[in-house]
Amino acid sequence: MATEAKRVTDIGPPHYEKFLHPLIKENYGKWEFHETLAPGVLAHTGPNGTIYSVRMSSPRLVSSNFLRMVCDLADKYADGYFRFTSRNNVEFLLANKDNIEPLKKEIGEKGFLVGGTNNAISNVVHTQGWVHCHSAATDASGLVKAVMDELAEYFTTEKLPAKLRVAVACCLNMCGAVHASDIAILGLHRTPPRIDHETLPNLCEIPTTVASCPNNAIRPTSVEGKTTVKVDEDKCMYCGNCFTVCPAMPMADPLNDGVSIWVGGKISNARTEPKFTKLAVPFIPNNPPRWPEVTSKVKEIVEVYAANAKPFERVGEWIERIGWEKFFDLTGIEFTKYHLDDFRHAGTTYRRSIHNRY
Amino acid sequence: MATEAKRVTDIGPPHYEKFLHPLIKENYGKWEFHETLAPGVLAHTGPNGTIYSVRMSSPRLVSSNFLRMVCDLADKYADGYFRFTSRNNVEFLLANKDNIEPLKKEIGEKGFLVGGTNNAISNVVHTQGWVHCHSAATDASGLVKAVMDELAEYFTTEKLPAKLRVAVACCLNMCGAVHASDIAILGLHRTPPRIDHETLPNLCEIPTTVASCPNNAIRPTSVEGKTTVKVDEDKCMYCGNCFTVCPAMPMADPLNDGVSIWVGGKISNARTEPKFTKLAVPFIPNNPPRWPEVTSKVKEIVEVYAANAKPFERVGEWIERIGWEKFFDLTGIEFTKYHLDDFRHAGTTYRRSIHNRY
Amino acid sequence: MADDLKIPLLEELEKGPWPSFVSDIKSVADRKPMAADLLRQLEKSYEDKRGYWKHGGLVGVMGYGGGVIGRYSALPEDFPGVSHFHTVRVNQPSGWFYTTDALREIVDIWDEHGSGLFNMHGSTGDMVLLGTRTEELEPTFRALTEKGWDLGGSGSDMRTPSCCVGPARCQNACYDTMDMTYQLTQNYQDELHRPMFNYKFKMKMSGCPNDCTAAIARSDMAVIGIWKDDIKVNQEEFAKYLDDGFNVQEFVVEKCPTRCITVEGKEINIDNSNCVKCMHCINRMPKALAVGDDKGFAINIGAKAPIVEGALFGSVIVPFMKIEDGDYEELYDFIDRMWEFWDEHGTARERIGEFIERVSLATFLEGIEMEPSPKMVKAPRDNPYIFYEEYFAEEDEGEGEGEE
Amino acid sequence: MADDLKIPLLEELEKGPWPSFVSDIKSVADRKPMAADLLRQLEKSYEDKRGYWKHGGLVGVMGYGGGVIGRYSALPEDFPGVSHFHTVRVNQPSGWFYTTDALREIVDIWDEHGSGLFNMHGSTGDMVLLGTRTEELEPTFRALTEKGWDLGGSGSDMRTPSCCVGPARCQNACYDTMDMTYQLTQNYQDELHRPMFNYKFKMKMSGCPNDCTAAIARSDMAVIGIWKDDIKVNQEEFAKYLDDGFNVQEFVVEKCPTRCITVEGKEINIDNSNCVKCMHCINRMPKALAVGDDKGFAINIGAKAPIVEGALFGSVIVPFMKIEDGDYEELYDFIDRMWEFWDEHGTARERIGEFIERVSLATFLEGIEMEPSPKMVKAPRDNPYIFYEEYFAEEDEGEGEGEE
Ligand code: SRM
Ligand code: SRM
Ligand code: SRM
Ligand code: SRM
Ligand code: SF4
Ligand code: SF4
Ligand code: SF4
Ligand code: SF4
Ligand code: SF4
Ligand code: SF4
Ligand code: SF4
Ligand code: SF4
Repeated sequence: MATEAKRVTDIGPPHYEKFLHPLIKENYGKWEFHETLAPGVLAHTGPNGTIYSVRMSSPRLVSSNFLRMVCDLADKYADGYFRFTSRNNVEFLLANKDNIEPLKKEIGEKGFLVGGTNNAISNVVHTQGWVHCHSAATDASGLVKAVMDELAEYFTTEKLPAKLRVAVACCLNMCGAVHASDIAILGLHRTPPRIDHETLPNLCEIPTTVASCPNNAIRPTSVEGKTTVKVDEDKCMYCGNCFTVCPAMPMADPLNDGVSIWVGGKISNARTEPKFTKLAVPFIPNNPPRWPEVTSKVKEIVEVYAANAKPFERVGEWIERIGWEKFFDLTGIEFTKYHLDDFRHAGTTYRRSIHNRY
Repeated sequence: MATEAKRVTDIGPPHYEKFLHPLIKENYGKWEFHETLAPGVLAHTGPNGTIYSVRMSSPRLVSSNFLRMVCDLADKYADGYFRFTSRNNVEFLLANKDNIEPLKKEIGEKGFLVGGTNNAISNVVHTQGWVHCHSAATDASGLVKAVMDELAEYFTTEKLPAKLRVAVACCLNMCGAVHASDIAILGLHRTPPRIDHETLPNLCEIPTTVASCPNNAIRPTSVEGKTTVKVDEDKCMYCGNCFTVCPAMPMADPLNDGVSIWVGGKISNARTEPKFTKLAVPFIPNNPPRWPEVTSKVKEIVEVYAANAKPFERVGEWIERIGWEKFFDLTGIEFTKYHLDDFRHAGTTYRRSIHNRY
Repeated sequence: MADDLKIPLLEELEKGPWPSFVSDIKSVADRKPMAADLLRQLEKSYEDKRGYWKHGGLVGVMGYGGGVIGRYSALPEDFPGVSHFHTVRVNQPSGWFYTTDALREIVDIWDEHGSGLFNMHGSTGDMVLLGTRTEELEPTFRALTEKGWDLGGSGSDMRTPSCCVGPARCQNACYDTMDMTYQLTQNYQDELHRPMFNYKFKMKMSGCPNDCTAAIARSDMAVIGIWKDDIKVNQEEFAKYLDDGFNVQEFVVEKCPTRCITVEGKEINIDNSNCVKCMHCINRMPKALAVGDDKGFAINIGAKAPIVEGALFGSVIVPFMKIEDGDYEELYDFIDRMWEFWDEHGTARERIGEFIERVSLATFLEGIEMEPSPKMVKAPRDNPYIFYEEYFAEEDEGEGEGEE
Repeated sequence: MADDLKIPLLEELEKGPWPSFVSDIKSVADRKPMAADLLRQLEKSYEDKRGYWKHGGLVGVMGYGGGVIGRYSALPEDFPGVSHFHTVRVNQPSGWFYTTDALREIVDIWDEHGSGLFNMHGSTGDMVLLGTRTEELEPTFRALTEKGWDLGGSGSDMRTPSCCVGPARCQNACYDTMDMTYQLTQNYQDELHRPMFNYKFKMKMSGCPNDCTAAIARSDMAVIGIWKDDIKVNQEEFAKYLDDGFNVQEFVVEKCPTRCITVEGKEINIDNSNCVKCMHCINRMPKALAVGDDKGFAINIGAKAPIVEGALFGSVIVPFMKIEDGDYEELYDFIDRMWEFWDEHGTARERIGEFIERVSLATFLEGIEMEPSPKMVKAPRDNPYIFYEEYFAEEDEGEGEGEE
């Protein structure tokens, strides 16, 4: 117990200043403008000089080997300074312009890509999946890898009409940006929770479990003399909230779990207000390791967008210009009753005008 | 009972063809274009000639004397043909262009106005008020007269930026177009229904009465041994739906009934989709016979609109261009908590972006 | 009689440029005690700032459930002329067209049997004969039917359909609003006169998206004209607008909601695949532009005022339909299916718009056997709460689709 | 050891141009049995199409309620390496800046105490150390704190705040996102480490409306930079864009949401009173245009993912605020009032955005003592269901305003 005295808590993160390149400190808050030198290479200029950022892809789920390699590169080319972006790319921060090309070369040799800036697909914001989460209806890392293998050329170039943000989440909790992405891939369950009447009475508080259901599908019941719950299957919309609250109501169902595709969300306020992502493909069964039906559908959407949108038009802005019907036509995706909203504010999504394209 | 044999029912309205001017019959469905010759005077041309429509104001609540006068004018100038518009104006249908001016002159002499076309205020769509309805929180005909006395010049000219549609309704039932008008005046109650516990048990079905409340403010209760209802005053939003269902729950309250003003609704699909009217002034007490506070506020809104909107911009389109904050600034109307929606889809009205004018 | 009217407050409303309903009512008050007492009771309302009408009772004409609104004064002793003051809703002709002969007949009937006062017209579209006694209702009805007129709707029935002037005087009409209104009214006489629905059901026919009857805001069924092909362009006339100095760029091009218009030299070019049929360019340049040839209508269902769940505009249920050779069967069939489903699953005082919101559009479409279309929504759902109906069962071994 | 990995399905994911997490994990599998068993269990998931993790238990470090997510394999006999597989959330530095020295220290710690696997970074912003055994949690924590690192949030607490690069490398930053993130994190250490809220509470700081941290979609409190005065214009640089053939008309003027930009000759003119600070013009021409001088931030409250009432973007609660002389009191005060009101009136598992929707914006503003502003809404209410609080009582004789 000798060490206990030394135990410190609540110190918070280290102060960021320790980690800033001297050139950044000098220009801190005084930057004047930025330029793009090449896909993945940005130059930010302030009164005290220019810092060069070289952006490298990362699978996000990484090992200590990967991080050591990043450190080695940063030491070699960036005076030991680097950062990660809000989309999990690595950014090497270079004071010396001459280091750009050698760094890019070495990144390439190590099997990584430089890009993700401007009118490109950047890294995919994603979640834990079968790698770590009990809630997952699909894997996340595998889906990202499979999809980005198809779309890598749009990471290393800037030939899309605008930024294109892809997100993957493995269940409806949507730990990430699924609800506001240009294209989102969402794992989902399609069957109600199965109830383990053996363990439920001990594991879960009945009122909390009942209250967890947004659609009032859960009712208390009694099985073999013990109070447990039952689910009105007609009311269950497979959200999994009950499982989050009560472990005895698992959702996983290999036959029926799978993936949906969503389009047209955005976050920035540029031009149009932030938009939610809307349903495109309601369901594709899980088909690991490469989910070919998902990757080809996503790729198709990207290609149709690339071919049809105008410059600086995000996916959602493009669809709104041409109309949703045209989007379904162009991508060959079937419009079904599942696309019609039936949740809380469904009525606000019905078309209440005569504005329509014929 | 002799006449009973002759009693006919379900014959429906007469066939409209009987009432069409011969020139209209000849051009029926073949019209090519129309022109405006003067405010209130339209010329529609088809392959078989031109028909001239002269539009005359009407208070809508009219007597047999008024209608006989209209018939006389139609006989004299319009071969006995005329119609009413969807906003309750009279339209004389003239084959002879030369009759236009004499007709206009005689209309003027009789104290009526010609106008209401194109970028004008047309007649006010309104309701029964204290003239006939048990539900009214204000009078309708009187408000219309008082308001239109102030705005008559905008009926006889076309100098507004666009069409301006005004509506008046005397209670939340909104028998008319209040919820989709450029400017609307709405009578409202501000206190919960009073309950006549004597008559209620005989007059009203308790479950129906309880169910009538959109906000679940009504509960069954017992008063002196009889089942009646009580109202949770904190939940009551004075909608009057209970009174419609149960006469023993009157709403009228001279001290607290009054008028609200709403702006920015529209119906046509021209340019923008139809829009609901939004709250401008939450409450002005009834001040008959001329409601001066109401008329001056409405007039002020119209003048500010006239001075600031661009051509062909309806009130709602103008406000959306300049922003609601500017509208409140320009009109000097105070923005209060009452303007913040708190009904069903209130959350959809909150500003969920950074788009804002500073 | 009018001499002892004593209505100083109301007389304030005789001043000013706008026609005065007070002066007009006064003009018949001499010969119509009902009109005089109406003014007197209204004067008292103006003094006291409240109405004096009692909740309507059940009055009407034999065999009809609708068409009459019962009304009684709350102060019958003070104002005996309006102790009864029921209104009679007379079904107006399509487009509110009249001849002087026809209208005079009605005026005579009402001068004889009622107050001699009217609403021309009521907000739903009826000719409203304003105020009479219970015992005059049946005679009024007989006199009206003799001249070829019938009553309109009230209560939980189909309400009197109404329409814009349409093909009778408008180049924009994409279908025959006048005829449709007449046919629908005749076809559904029973539904109009005998309230059997969950609640009222209104129909309004507008010939084009300008929607001059406010159908999309005020009718459970809004039939609004539309075309599918290209806007018709007369380039010569278009050039004249330019030559006349009309600011096409600012007033038309920049106001097109989908910016699908371009002007090159003196030619106008419209990307019709992206035109949403808003009418604005046609409205501004009626000599140069006109609706297309492949005309018909959209049907938007569910508009209503706020009571009780909030106001609704009608939402697209039929994106496009057309009447060919005067055959309305497809439309009747659609209406019948809709009513049947609403009738069976709706609740009392639930308008069809609120019903659809409650059961969901998908359920409604299934119930009336229609296919979903992106034309029916602003956008697909953004929440992931999808009720999947097909799923695999264990015994399928992942092959076929299971039963629900 | 990696020799007997047998993960043919996963190995399919070693092909292709995008970096492979499988190859990377494999690279440590030799020395890290946890990593090897993670791959094996994942392979089984790929075979069976389902996850094999059990619902988390209550694990953590002493005195903290958050920062660790407990996780156990459902098949511990088959995959003993991951029988425990808890994650440790380490509070990242502002803007995710590192030096190689600092990061190597963390890597060493995790190679010693955990799986050697990471999420760089988690979706909330933390450095996620992925997978270790319960008994390693406390030693990991000690090793981390020794090097100056602390844990982030999890459970119903304040979650780890995060921010965009802001003033550290961006000319658009309207306030110091890096400093605010640091200050907030330090000021609320207790709220971060000891869950006592109704539910989680996330904060994200973006320096301008481009919102590079997705704050408006993913944080209960989105602090987004904004300016109040005019956009700064460098006309010379603007002329260069034109000269370089950049299509200003199509790519900027026509894309401005309020069309408040005009170009005359080689000069750009902005009607700043109608600019909604969308950033688009500045984004397109960063050398010619820049955010104004009167800088600060807006605070949008309530963003969240769909569970349970549907996804929400944050809504404007503070239209404008600024930090002067590094004094955060006004901001802390706002946060404290907000938490207090939510704490008192919210229910368990009710995010603040859902709470505001339930009690209404007006009530929320009153509860936290803020004045309503049109800047907080898209538009005023369109329904007439207003809860009037002031009214006249009989005894007022129509004079004063009554009490509620
Ligand atoms: C580095 C990073 C901030 C950070 O602290 O990590 C960043 C940095 C910049 N962003 Fe961003 N953004 C970053 C995430 C975002 C996000 C968040 C996200 O993707 O989850 C958004 C919102 C996305 C959305 O709207 O869905 C975002 C929306 C923007 C926009 C608006 C784009 C638009 O037109 O909608 C701009 C302006 C532009 O690029 O024209 C912008 C502009 C920029 C600029 C040009 C700002 C500057 O002058 O330095 C930076 C380089 C942009 C580039 O990559 O093209 N940044 N930017 C993030 C890089 C993520 C990555 O690795 O790709
Ligand atoms: C006569 C009437 C139809 C009828 O069957 O009775 C009618 C007739 C015409 N309307 Fe209308 N509209 C009539 C009620 C309406 C209504 C309904 C209402 O006001 O309740 C609307 C929807 C109003 C709204 O949006 O809130 C309406 C929205 C329009 C519009 C769209 C205006 C806009 O830009 O938003 C046009 C086009 C235009 O004027 O540019 C239009 C155009 C026309 C034209 C020019 C059509 C034509 O070529 O013949 C007609 C003369 C217009 C004028 O008065 O300026 N009509 N028009 C109605 C006259 C009412 C009156 O007495 O004033
Ligand atoms: C006479 C008329 C007003 C007028 O001055 O023109 C009228 C008068 C009444 N309406 Fe209406 N409504 C009239 C058109 C409308 C309209 C407009 C329309 O039809 O285009 C509406 C809004 C559209 C709609 O239907 O939603 C309308 C929405 C209501 C409502 C609210 C219905 C709702 O679902 O929101 C009620 C309440 C009810 O049904 O119990 C109502 C109820 C009433 C009652 C029957 C009052 C009641 O509580 O029973 C009123 C009888 C007044 C009287 O003493 O004569 N009236 N009512 C209109 C019918 C005349 C006609 O047949 O032509
Ligand atoms: C690790 C992380 C995903 C990742 O791969 O990066 C994560 C993982 C989990 N999230 Fe999350 N969430 C993570 C960021 C998010 C985000 C994004 C964000 O913070 O920007 C969201 C959406 C934004 C939001 O908060 O609404 C998010 C929305 C949820 C929800 C739904 C909450 C809601 O109100 O809608 C849940 C369910 C819950 O709270 O019970 C949840 C629950 C969970 C749990 C704890 C699962 C559970 O049911 O208890 C996951 C643990 C997974 C595991 O095994 O490690 N997670 N979660 C992210 C946290 C890492 C970090 O600290 O940096
Ligand atoms: S999205 Fe769902 S499955 Fe994926 S990490 Fe979050 S809670 Fe777990
Ligand atoms: S999955 Fe969701 S909808 Fe279904 S029972 Fe559980 S909480 Fe309710
Ligand atoms: S709006 Fe209200 S008060 Fe006026 S007529 Fe209609 S129901 Fe009666
Ligand atoms: S007035 Fe409306 S809210 Fe109030 S009790 Fe009656 S029905 Fe309910
Ligand atoms: S709705 Fe269209 S067709 Fe009918 S009158 Fe108006 S403009 Fe003409
Ligand atoms: S009708 Fe409307 S949408 Fe179509 S081209 Fe004309 S202005 Fe544009
Ligand atoms: S949010 Fe604005 S300030 Fe922050 S990095 Fe993005 S562009 Fe720069
Ligand atoms: S910031 Fe946006 S709204 Fe403002 S002028 Fe530029 S483009 Fe227009």
